Amino acid sequence: MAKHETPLLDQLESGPWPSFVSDLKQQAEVRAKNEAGVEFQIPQDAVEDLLGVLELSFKHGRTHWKHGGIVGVFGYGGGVIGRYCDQPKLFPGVEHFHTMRVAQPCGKYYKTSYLRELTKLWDFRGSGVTNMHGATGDIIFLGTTTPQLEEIFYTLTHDLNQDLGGSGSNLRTPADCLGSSRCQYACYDSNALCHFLTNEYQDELHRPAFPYKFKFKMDACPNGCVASIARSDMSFIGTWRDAIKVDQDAVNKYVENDPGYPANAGAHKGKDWGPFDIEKEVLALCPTKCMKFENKTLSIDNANCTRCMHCINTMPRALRIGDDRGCSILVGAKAPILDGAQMGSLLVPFVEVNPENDYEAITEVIESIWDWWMEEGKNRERLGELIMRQGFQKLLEVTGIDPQPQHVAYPRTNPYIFWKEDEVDGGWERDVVEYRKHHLR
Amino acid sequence: MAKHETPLLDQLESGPWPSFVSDLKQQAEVRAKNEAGVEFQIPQDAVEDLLGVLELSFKHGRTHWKHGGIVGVFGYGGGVIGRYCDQPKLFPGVEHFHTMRVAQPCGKYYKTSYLRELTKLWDFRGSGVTNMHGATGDIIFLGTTTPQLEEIFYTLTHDLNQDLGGSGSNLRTPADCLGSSRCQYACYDSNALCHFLTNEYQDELHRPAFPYKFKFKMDACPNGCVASIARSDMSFIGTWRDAIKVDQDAVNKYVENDPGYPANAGAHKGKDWGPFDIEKEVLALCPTKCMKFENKTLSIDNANCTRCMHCINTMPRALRIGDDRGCSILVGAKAPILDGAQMGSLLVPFVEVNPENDYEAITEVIESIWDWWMEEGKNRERLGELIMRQGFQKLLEVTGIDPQPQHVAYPRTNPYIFWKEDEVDGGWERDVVEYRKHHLR
Amino acid sequence: MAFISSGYNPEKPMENRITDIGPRHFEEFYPEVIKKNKGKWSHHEILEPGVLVHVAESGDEVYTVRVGGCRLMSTTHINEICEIAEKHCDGHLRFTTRNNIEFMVDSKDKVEPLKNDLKSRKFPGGSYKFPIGGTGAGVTNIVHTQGWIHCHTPATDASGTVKATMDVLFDDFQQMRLPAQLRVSMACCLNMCGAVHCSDIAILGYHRKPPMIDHEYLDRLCEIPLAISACPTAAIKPAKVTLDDGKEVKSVEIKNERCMFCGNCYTMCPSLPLADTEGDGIVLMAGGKVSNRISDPKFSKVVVAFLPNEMPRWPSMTDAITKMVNAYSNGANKYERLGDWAERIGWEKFFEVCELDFTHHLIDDFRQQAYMSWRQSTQFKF
Amino acid sequence: MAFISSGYNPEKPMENRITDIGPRHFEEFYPEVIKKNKGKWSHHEILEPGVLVHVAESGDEVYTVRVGGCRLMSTTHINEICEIAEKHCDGHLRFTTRNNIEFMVDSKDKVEPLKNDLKSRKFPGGSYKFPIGGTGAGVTNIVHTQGWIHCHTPATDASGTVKATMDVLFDDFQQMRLPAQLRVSMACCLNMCGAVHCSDIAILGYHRKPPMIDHEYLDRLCEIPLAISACPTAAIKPAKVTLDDGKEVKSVEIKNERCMFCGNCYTMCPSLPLADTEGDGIVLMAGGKVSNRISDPKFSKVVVAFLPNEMPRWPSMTDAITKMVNAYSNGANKYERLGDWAERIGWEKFFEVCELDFTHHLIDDFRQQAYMSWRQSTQFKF
Ligand code: SRM
Ligand code: SRM
Ligand code: SRM
Ligand code: SRM
Ligand code: SF4
Ligand code: SF4
Ligand code: SF4
Ligand code: SF4
Ligand code: SF4
Ligand code: SF4
Ligand code: SF4
Ligand code: SF4
Repeated sequence: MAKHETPLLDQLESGPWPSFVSDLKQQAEVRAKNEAGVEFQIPQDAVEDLLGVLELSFKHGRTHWKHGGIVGVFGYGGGVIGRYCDQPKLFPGVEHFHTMRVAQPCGKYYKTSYLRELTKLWDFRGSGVTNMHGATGDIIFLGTTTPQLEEIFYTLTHDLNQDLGGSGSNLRTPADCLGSSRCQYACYDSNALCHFLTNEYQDELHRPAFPYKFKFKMDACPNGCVASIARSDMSFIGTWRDAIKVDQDAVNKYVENDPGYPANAGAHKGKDWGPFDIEKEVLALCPTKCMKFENKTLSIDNANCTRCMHCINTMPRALRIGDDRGCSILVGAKAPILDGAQMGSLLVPFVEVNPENDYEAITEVIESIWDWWMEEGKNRERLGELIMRQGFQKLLEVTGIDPQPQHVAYPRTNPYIFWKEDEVDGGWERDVVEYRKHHLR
Repeated sequence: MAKHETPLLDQLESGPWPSFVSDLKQQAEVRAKNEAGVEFQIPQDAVEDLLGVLELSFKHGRTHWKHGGIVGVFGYGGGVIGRYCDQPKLFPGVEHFHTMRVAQPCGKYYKTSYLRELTKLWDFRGSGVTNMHGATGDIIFLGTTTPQLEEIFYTLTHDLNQDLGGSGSNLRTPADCLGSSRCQYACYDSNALCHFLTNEYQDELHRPAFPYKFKFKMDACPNGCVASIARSDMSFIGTWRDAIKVDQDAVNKYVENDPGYPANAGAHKGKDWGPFDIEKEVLALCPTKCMKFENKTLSIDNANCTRCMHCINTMPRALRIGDDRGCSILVGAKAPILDGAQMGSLLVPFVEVNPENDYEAITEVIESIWDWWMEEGKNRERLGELIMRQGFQKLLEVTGIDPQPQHVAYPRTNPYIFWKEDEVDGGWERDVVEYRKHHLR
Repeated sequence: MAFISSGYNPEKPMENRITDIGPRHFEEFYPEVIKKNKGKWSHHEILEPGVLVHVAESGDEVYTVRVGGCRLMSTTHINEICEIAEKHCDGHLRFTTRNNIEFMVDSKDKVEPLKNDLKSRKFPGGSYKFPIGGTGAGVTNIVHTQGWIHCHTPATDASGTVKATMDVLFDDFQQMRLPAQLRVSMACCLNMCGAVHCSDIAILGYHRKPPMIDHEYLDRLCEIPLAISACPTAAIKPAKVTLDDGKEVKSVEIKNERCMFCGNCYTMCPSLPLADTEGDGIVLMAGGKVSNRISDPKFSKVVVAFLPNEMPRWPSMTDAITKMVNAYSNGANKYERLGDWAERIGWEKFFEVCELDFTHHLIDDFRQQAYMSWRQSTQFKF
Repeated sequence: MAFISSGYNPEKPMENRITDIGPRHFEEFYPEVIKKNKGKWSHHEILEPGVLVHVAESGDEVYTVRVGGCRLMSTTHINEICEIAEKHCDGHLRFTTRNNIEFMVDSKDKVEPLKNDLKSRKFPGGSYKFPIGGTGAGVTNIVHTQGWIHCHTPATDASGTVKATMDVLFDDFQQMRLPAQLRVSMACCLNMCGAVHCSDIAILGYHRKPPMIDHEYLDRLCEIPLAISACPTAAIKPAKVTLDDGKEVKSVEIKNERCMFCGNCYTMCPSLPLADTEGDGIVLMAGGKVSNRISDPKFSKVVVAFLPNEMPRWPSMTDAITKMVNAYSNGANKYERLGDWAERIGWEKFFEVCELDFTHHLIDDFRQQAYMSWRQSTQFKF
């Protein structure tokens, strides 16, 4: 029998979508029964109390968690979020209920043997409740007590060959789309770049030296499956510089409505949209109208293509990304606080993604940006805010990148140009007396 | 022989476009000769000196005019711009060189008898140099001395039945497109509205009671021939609410390339663009794609038409504006200083333009806005800046206009909503002690 | 509950310490067929909702069955996932960027048994443990945040609002009848850990009452200058306050009319709680996107300024969402994202066809760029 | 030069004073055919560049011949205009909103004599007095401001730059070969009396040196607080300054790096002059429009950050303008305004085809909305 009555939560057990309430209840029961004979290092009824406190919130319409204190593992400035219940008497099992962020493997592929090691550890030393995964990408262990933190870290590093992820004013755990591992659209190996940067910058990830958090995300093509442009201070989005590769036979299969060639790889199968119409569905929707289909031949004016992916997505068996591949780097995305949300702004139109030289071209950009931000960024100022405050020009200056029209959606609409003294003939110092000779008062 | 050498200006006498230099020179000569025997009330060589000082500016690359002092006619706070030369020794003829703004007739139609009265007065009491017209719309008398101001005003009002225009923190002289006087697109009589408001608000025009300048402009249709949306604090743009009127026979004449029906009334005659193609030139360019041409019949889904004028402009003999006519009011346009330029923002989607009741529906909006701006506007704060500072909501509140999605291009992207206390159940006062009973520290 | 050491010695924290090793290498975890064909994929097809095949240049195929993940997940549930993966997939699986689970098999005949197994598993309350779907032109999992399950600043619950929403959108999770993909996201406060600002539909927890001030404790628990500077609207000032017992303490004063309830001060100072039963609730946003396909990525717009927290199923919220999804589904063109549709028909028509009220709250008044969202045109629909 | 009184008595200014009578009533001035058919026009046609016919429902016609007006105009010139109007048009004429002159006749046979008369009139230097044109898909008159002829704040001349530009664009004034109308505007300082911010092509005078400070006179001639508060970037501070003669005066100090040369302080205070031979010059903007046709009105964008004042014909400026007009003319679709064309091909292509340099100055860094002009997309052309 449940420790707390949860009439409101119980109503979330019905309905088709997996019920987190049912799952928590099953977990509570498993812990209560403890058939595996686990020597629980935190209260056995933690999950019962978690349900209890959540029910109370459902009743009150308010959270019952307090600010976390500063808890963590020795030498790391992140990876743990402290959390305490504001009704510890009622719910002692969750009085301390910290989360740990465990760095996820790039691409989020798993072997079950590894997952089972994780669950075993977490049953033993934590609540057995997780997030798979956190919004940044980490594996989230949800709920343990302070004394367990070092123990868990020890086991993770010694037995699981596994480190914590980021939190605090650090580099956060980078995240990626699955990329070339299983996607024909990938312009670079996002898993490899993500893994490399995560390891290259372990120090930045674990030891807070930044003004605020900093996030990397890798989308291996402009489809943006890890939403990097919305959620990362630095977003690496795959692209190419040469021509889209066209298989004309396959194009015609689409045009002929060959069943082996469903439009958009079948993504629209749930409704009858009528036969595929290349004019209407591809050419007319191309944002630059740079395609032609004449005499059964599709031609693309690649100089005017903006690589939006639409035609490729729509006819994936006929069109392929080009061969001269790399990525664009966009910077500054962030959530709304304080001055409003930002999406990433294009900083590097194209850069090679080259593991052979340890992604030199990319780490150069990263490090010049960090140097600037660490020098100039105010406390709790995200990169995007610094760019807004000091100007995009400044960003170009510190990264040594030439201004290009690609940097803007449109040139400035105001003529308020801050000229620098050395750009203006004769400098700024002038003699008003001399001036007054020609211009009486 | 010219008083001053003007080698630089002389180069502007060549070339096909009317040369202002040639005109000034002819004027200088006319004054020098004075065949009409005018008893010039300001220096006869004023125009020579004007050429001289301008030549000096061409040499220096700098202006030679100083700030105007406060000059004007008794009881009026505007209509005159003071101006003094900063090299009076060299150019005594333009030492004092004030401008007077003479209110232009709406629609800018003239009888020559009237124009000749103006030129006579101006030859007599001023430089004989004008702007036809100033950027706001006034007839500009360019260059006279302080003692002449009252004299000119007296003659204007007594003999020419003519008043000055605006300057200073006043209502400025309203301006309009020619409207229904000669244009089939006019949705209201812009000349009449312009004249009415100019006279209705003579007090606001002549006696500075505003925080800063305020401009009205009237475009009788969305083509915007007086650019009101860019240049007036309050812009009255004609529109209609019912269906575009279609003459199907005429449509087909266009389709058949009948020479009596040139596309866009012949505006593109200078180049061979090929035969008129209604699909490409009209339907495909309609911003809302709300038109169809089938079986020789043009149909318009008027509920989705945004009255952009394109189809009407393109086939003016076939399409006519609707019958339920009025205007939209947009507010806040202004030049860039201080916070950047603004275009007018839509405040009143539709209002009737009714001379029968003295445009009551319009004057109500004007006056409620003025009340607010005069109450809240800071010194030198344009209406647009006040709206930015206090919010568009505030503008709706003071004008009593219901918020409508028509007011926005898109709803806000940030959720930073400033709720008011009375909108929130239970108000804002809360008891932290009571709260702490449920939420321990 | 005896304490059992992992081997860690608190006396000598640096002894044998291993740090900075990062995550496990992804290659360890790739299924065989992935490892072999990585970078050499030819094309893919969504065979039916939730079932994809990717075909390699080599001719190899990998079949993926995607199932809904309710990302707040117990170890028991994870173990069950492992059990399935071991049974069908050689012990491999992956999670998607939207917290779905993907089971991959390397030949077509393994798909049906896997699907049947997945479909057969339900929780006692009747919900699916592993609903198949979430692909193509449909609704997939809602990315979301902690809510009342773990965070101290939420204005609503995350898992609860998500469960309520996914139940009403469940058909579209298992179908692909929409004009394009429709991404719903959820964040329980303005910190927006779900980065919902670029979603087709976004559920956002929002406070509407200025913070209470716990004067008695404030100076003891908070750094007053940090709290003050945290406020984006400069609503907070330092103040001296006399408590009921006559004691004078340092504290702060809040200009309530300047507050837009962002909670940033509370993040810096626990003595400034905002949460309130009536004050807190939901903001709905719509029309954002992230992909660069056809149109540029774009921000979501606020379309419903406030809905109360109605536990446990937030019916007003799910109702408004349903209206939007239906209107979109009826009105948009093939391939057209919700925001592109709204822009094409005009936001005035969006409110009309979605049967949502337009209120003054939806007009931007935050900072100067608000201006750009007003209508500088005579082009509008009546 | 004896003073002659108008009748005004300075001793008794209110005697017989007439005020607030406004402008003359427009109806006095309408030509007969206009008065008769007002509000009842059926349609119009541009017969040839500069010549329009408007046909009324009554069948009446009015033929309009439009000629370039160089709006800085002497009374001598106005009298000549009157002479023409009296000869051909019953003494009526009008000015357009862009300072052209329109001569109207009520029957077709009156058009040729009028045209011939107009064409025959030239200034001694060779320029036309009354060039016919300015209609339809071409270039019309440049709206402009005072410049060095009368204002105290210009950074360039108005009439001079306009004459130079119209001379190079003259063919397009007399043709209608462009994709759509192309409106050039000119303003000689940032006050933008020409409201050039929404023009296809805008010529703008701009300073590039912070004000000099005339310490000796400043406090005597200016209100220091007004000068300080006039500065949009808060670059000006009050200061005490010791003059060469040892006298200490109140004055101001300017943080030069914060100055963006707007001249607003100079507007408030004549002791802060900015004008400078090398510092001053021209900014070119492009791509704005005012009409609501097809696309919304839009702001012009800065496309050339600076060109020096090259008197008397500003060749670098006219060269850049010519390049834009030619590229537009070659590249745009029928009915497409310059800004719509630039947006369609992308601004990166605009700079390429117009052969203009893109420099860091063209990236917005003024206030927060600058952000919106950066590129938040991977869609761009190489
Ligand atoms: C598995 C996953 C990547 C991963 O590393 O985990 C993934 C996988 C694929 N995406 Fe994605 N996308 C995934 C998240 C995303 C996201 C991110 C998000 O929603 O947070 C986006 C951006 C969404 C947005 O714009 O708001 C995304 C935008 C796309 C698009 C662009 C669609 C559009 O109309 O804008 C495509 C192209 C397409 O659908 O043809 C695409 C295409 C694909 C393809 C077809 C790529 C491929 O060839 O394998 C994959 C299967 C599509 C499908 O499910 O229908 N994927 N895709 C993610 C699955 C999430 C889920 O569980 O539902
Ligand atoms: C766990 C997680 C939400 C989740 O349910 O998944 C989370 C949870 C918290 N976030 Fe977050 N953020 C999480 C991803 C995000 C994201 C999404 C992302 O990374 O893609 C964002 C938006 C993107 C961004 O970074 O801008 C995000 C933007 C914030 C912010 C606002 C930052 C800003 O610059 O505006 C805060 C406020 C702060 O840092 O004080 C914040 C703060 C917090 C805190 C630490 C609350 C606080 O103020 O102390 C939350 C702790 C909750 C708890 O008790 O467990 N969190 N946070 C996510 C991290 C899991 C992981 O490591 O995988
Ligand atoms: C005479 C004048 C009104 C007046 O009260 O003085 C006028 C008269 C006409 N305009 Fe205009 N427009 C006049 C200034 C304008 C302006 C204002 C400006 O340029 O400062 C605009 C807005 C410009 C902008 O968007 O930047 C303007 C935008 C239009 C349009 C929209 C064109 C477009 O492609 O966006 C039309 C429609 C058309 O051309 O078919 C139009 C159409 C017309 C028509 C055809 C209306 C009619 O049926 O009579 C008139 C003759 C057009 C022609 O010249 O080709 N008129 N027209 C103005 C002549 C100025 C000049 O001397 O050149
Ligand atoms: C004469 C005229 C220019 C012209 O050559 O035609 C003019 C001339 C001056 N304008 Fe203007 N403005 C003139 C139309 C405009 C317009 C255009 C319009 O009205 O359509 C604008 C832009 C629209 C607007 O109002 O925003 C305009 C925006 C300014 C500004 C900036 C106002 C702002 O809010 O940013 C100033 C600065 C000021 O007021 O201190 C200004 C100030 C001035 C002053 C008074 C200079 C000053 O700071 O003292 C100029 C006197 C010049 C002189 O000595 O003759 N003038 N001014 C125009 C008035 C003639 C007329 O009455 O018909
Ligand atoms: S972002 Fe592109 S490469 Fe990555 S998974 Fe999505 S579609 Fe594939
Ligand atoms: S990728 Fe996009 S822009 Fe390029 S051709 Fe295809 S649809 Fe057009
Ligand atoms: S604004 Fe409209 S009504 Fe006025 S003149 Fe221009 S086209 Fe005619
Ligand atoms: S007026 Fe504009 S929106 Fe309306 S039908 Fe014509 S082209 Fe379309
Ligand atoms: S969105 Fe806010 S309430 Fe929700 S987890 Fe993030 S910080 Fe906590
Ligand atoms: S909630 Fe936000 S706006 Fe309100 S006082 Fe706190 S920090 Fe300021
Ligand atoms: S734009 Fe500037 S310089 Fe030119 S007339 Fe107007 S205020 Fe004077
Ligand atoms: S010119 Fe403008 S920015 Fe520079 S000091 Fe003067 S007011 Fe400030």
